[in-house]
Amino acid sequence: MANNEVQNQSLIEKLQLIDRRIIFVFIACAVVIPLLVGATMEEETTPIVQAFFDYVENLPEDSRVLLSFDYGPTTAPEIQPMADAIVRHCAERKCKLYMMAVWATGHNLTGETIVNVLNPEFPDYKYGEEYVNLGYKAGNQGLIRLLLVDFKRMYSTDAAGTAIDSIPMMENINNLKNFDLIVSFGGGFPGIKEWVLYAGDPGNVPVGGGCTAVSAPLLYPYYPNQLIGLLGGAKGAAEYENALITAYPQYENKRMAGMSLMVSQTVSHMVIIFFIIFGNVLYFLHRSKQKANGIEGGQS
Amino acid sequence: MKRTVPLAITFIVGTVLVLADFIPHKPFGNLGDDFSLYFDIIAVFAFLLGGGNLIRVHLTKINRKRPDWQFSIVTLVGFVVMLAAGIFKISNPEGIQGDVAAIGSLFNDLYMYIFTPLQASMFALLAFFVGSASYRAFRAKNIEATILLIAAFIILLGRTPFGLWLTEGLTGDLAFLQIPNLANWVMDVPNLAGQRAIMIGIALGVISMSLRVILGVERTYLGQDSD
Amino acid sequence: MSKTKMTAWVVFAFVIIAFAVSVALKGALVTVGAFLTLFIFSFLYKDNPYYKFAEHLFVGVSAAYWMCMGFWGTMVPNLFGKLYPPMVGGVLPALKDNPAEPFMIIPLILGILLLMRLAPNAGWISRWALAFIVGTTAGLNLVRYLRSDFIQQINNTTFSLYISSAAGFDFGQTMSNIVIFIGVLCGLIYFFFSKEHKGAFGAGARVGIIVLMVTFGASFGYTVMARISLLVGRMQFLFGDWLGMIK
Amino acid sequence: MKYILPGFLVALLLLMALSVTAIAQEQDETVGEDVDTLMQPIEQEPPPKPVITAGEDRPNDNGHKLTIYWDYPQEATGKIDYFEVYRAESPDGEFKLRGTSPSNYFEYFDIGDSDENAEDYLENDKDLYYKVVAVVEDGPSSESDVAGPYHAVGQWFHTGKVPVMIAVIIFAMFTIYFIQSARKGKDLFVRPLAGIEAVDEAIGRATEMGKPILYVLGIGTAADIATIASFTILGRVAKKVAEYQTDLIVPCYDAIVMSVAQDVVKSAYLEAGRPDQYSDDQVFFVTNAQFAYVAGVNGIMVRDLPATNFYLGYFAAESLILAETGNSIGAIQIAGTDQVTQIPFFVVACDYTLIGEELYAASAYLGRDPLLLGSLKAEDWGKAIFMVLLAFGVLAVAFGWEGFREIVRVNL
Repeated sequence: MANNEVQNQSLIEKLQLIDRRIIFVFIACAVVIPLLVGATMEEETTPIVQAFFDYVENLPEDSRVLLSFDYGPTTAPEIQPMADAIVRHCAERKCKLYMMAVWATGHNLTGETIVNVLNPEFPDYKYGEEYVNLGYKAGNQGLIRLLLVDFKRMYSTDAAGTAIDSIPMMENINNLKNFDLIVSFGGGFPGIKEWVLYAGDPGNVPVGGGCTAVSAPLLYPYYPNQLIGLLGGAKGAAEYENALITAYPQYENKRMAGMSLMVSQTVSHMVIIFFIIFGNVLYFLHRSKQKANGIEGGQS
Repeated sequence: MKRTVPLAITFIVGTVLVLADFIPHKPFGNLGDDFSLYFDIIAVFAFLLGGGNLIRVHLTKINRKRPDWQFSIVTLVGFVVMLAAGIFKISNPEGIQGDVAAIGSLFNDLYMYIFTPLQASMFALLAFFVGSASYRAFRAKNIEATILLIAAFIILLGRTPFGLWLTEGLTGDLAFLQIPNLANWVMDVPNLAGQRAIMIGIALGVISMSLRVILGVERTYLGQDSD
Repeated sequence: MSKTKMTAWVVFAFVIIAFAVSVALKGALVTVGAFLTLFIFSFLYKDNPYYKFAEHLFVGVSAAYWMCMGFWGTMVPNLFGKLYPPMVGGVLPALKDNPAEPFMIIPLILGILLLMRLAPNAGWISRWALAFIVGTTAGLNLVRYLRSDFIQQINNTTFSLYISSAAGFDFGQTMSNIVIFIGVLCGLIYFFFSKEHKGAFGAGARVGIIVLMVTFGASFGYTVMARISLLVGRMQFLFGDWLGMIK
Repeated sequence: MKYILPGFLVALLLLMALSVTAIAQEQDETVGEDVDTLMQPIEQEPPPKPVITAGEDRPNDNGHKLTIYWDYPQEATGKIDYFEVYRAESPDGEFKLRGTSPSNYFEYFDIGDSDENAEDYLENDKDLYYKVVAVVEDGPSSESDVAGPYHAVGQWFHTGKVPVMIAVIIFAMFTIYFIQSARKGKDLFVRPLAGIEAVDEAIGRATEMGKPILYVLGIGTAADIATIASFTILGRVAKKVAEYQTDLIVPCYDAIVMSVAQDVVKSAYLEAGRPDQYSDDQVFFVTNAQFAYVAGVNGIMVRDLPATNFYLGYFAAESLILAETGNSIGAIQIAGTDQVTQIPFFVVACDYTLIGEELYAASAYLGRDPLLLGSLKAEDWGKAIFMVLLAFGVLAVAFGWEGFREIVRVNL
């Protein structure tokens, strides 16, 4: 566009051609500022999350909980907060934690939860006695089906290569039916749906899940008959964290990832909504001005 | 010969696989899986073509001192180092018998500390682009664009506390007009209908395209008898 | 030296110093990740040498990554390991005693045919491999799509338009089902190629376009959230893991 | 004549099976008696015995799988922990544990491996005997009688796929019929598609501006139907480009796609009478990692500043990154994909979008090849059939005939 043309433009026209980098700056701020300020947003716990929380809350001591990390780095920002919150809660209830993954990428993320949450916050938790990391095994839903029949045939060692029979907490685990609760994180394939269809339903084991907001609608139909509860996206994580804080006030001052992610998301949505409104207002001002000038149908 | 044999291969392979889908008995039942495995293997041979082409493109660039030729050196160095690390399993804790991406190997380190941040950052650019695209495109220019705008707006608003706050007054029989409820309805009903119509159209397109390929009507992918 | 060139050198010096300081304070690994992230993000401002560097590095590393994964993940266990297991005994001892599968000669031959295109006068023979791939795809997809996307969708959309529950006639659900039914029909009318969009048919197509537009708008709006969380993840890395400003 | 020998063999097999069963039952009874007499008085009552009622081959597969059913008194399920299922190759052979089933679940699906060399191989048409044990973990368990022989059989026709079979036949007939009638010169109307009409204009614009044209085939492999459709469109675009003498850039994600694209472009230049203008440098491989590919293509866009971008083929999350970058350089953008999740991004950020099926139709449109246009007509008939079936189905359900849904169900 030639220079004199730009000069002849009215303010409205100039604003309409707003440099997209300005929008980028706004979005970056919408994400970063809440993170830096540490703002959190309380989410009232909805029944589908509360049901999950109550189930864990009522688990007796030494209950066996299987946690499957079925997601990758790209969805980790959304799902890791859920894993952290549920691991915290289970550890408060003194449950035994069995961690595994049916996604290859889940293995590293299991490590993150162990290093960031379990080890620093629950130093009494001993590896092999209260928690174990079994690692990833290939086979998708076929793996789940086999685990329902025979757990140790697929997992002959843990992730570090220790023989499974030398791990004390694995002693009474023969198949998935020995668990009191199965939790799958991740709504992709394989994920919560496969855990419900191939373990929860045939084995009659309670299954709970946490998934991205995008895949949550596909899983809602399984609640409450086949899923004890479901956390969907940052909102689900924030709701669970809220329930956790209500029940365990010692977490009140702890930074909760889900609640802060929720702020970033909400503010970004507001920014985008603002720009959509702004753009349309300018567009209509521009059009009515053109009409006044007798130019019809001009669009920039 | 140059053209007939490939067309015959396509026809035979395609027809056999269609029939095999209805025959569970050996060896037909597994034919689809077997052929897919063959395809995976052929694809690895193709990596050689790709790698060779990559080296050729960037060497030419360096040789002819094309613009930005210096950066082609970066590509080649990255390629060669990563390739060597992977093929020879350099510093793999379990030696040559270990998993190629075993934790602690140079290959995995390069993956974790170079590949992953680059990939995640490229992916994260999307957050900015959804913003700029919606600013530009969601304008009430005509009926179609207005509907697009309204649908997107309802969904976006339904995701914020703002949506509920604006329409909290609507209770009782009008509760379905609360924006979060409306957003769910839009997702579950008209959105579903549209997706389904597109899916069926695509299915028919794929079916027709596959038939054209098997029957040899669609043959551009085989090129001409030029050489 | 021109002014722009000066600025470029100043920026370059600044980046190098910042990099060195960061390596000293935070360690090399997190620094590399952080700088590569910033280089990619700098593309949002405009194209620049730092983005070019990250881009070219990414291309080289990723191409080699998939070659290695293909070699060790597919070629060795699935081709050599099946064709002649003792050959891979040195790297995959578990496979050594498996019986050979002579049929695996087929992909080997096709793979070699594919590579023939590098030969000056036998390039045409690589089309045989291609014909095999395309034929396989066509055969598999033909039945698969008919089954899961065509017949199954008839099943999914065949529901009652009139819904009554324990409380009597369910107006909301009935409306929703009618909207889905009409939406699917009109959406399909829009996709008719060989009939002019005129009259009643044209009206149907118009409704179809509207349904499609709602779908596109809704899907777009819905995805925004997931994209934002990706960015949050990156920012947490930059400001938390690297700069230590979070917490 | 030819049935005599197999018939004889089957009869013989049947006879053998019957006699073996008879002997087995006899033996079993005697063994059972022995056990009963030997049984010592115990502190805890054993649970009731399960009774195996059937062992059926699973239909519509290649064999190697059996389902075992048994009866068990409902009221006793609370007393036991689970069932164990054992299998042997003869009634008095070695019984091996196959797996377990929950206490309220009276069937077991025995999945053997179909690979002869696998440890878990379950041979077809072989006599297999089963027994089920009701297990009480801290007490005596009770064992069913041995049942069998049961056989796993491979089938030659998948009965659950009959609707699919019929549909395949109908479609093939339609397609062949319309291609034939097109071949006879029958004129076929096709409605205009904005995205297609814009192709010529977009190429012309690039020529006027003296800028190149970028053609992105997406991140599919040569085995994706969308990529195959895109090849055909690439052929037409390349021919026009060659005629107009504009530059064409085709960065590729997959090496096989690259080699096909090279062939296609080369042929198109030849057809346009300008084979000398083609060089392999135009169609090149970038990398086969999704986001690295996008990074590379973005770089090409901002440095070579194409006037027209085509994005046709299979796309995933990168669609919006490409389309927004293309928009920022002011290029005309024509996109098309069969990925339902990505269509909205193209619709929002590109000038023209071919929605799903339109991408496949585009190859027929651009070439105006009567054979290809004929197949479009067949697609429309497919849609019409779908709509009729849908209307019929809704009516059927309204009048309470649920059977219709069963007809259009695929049982896998």
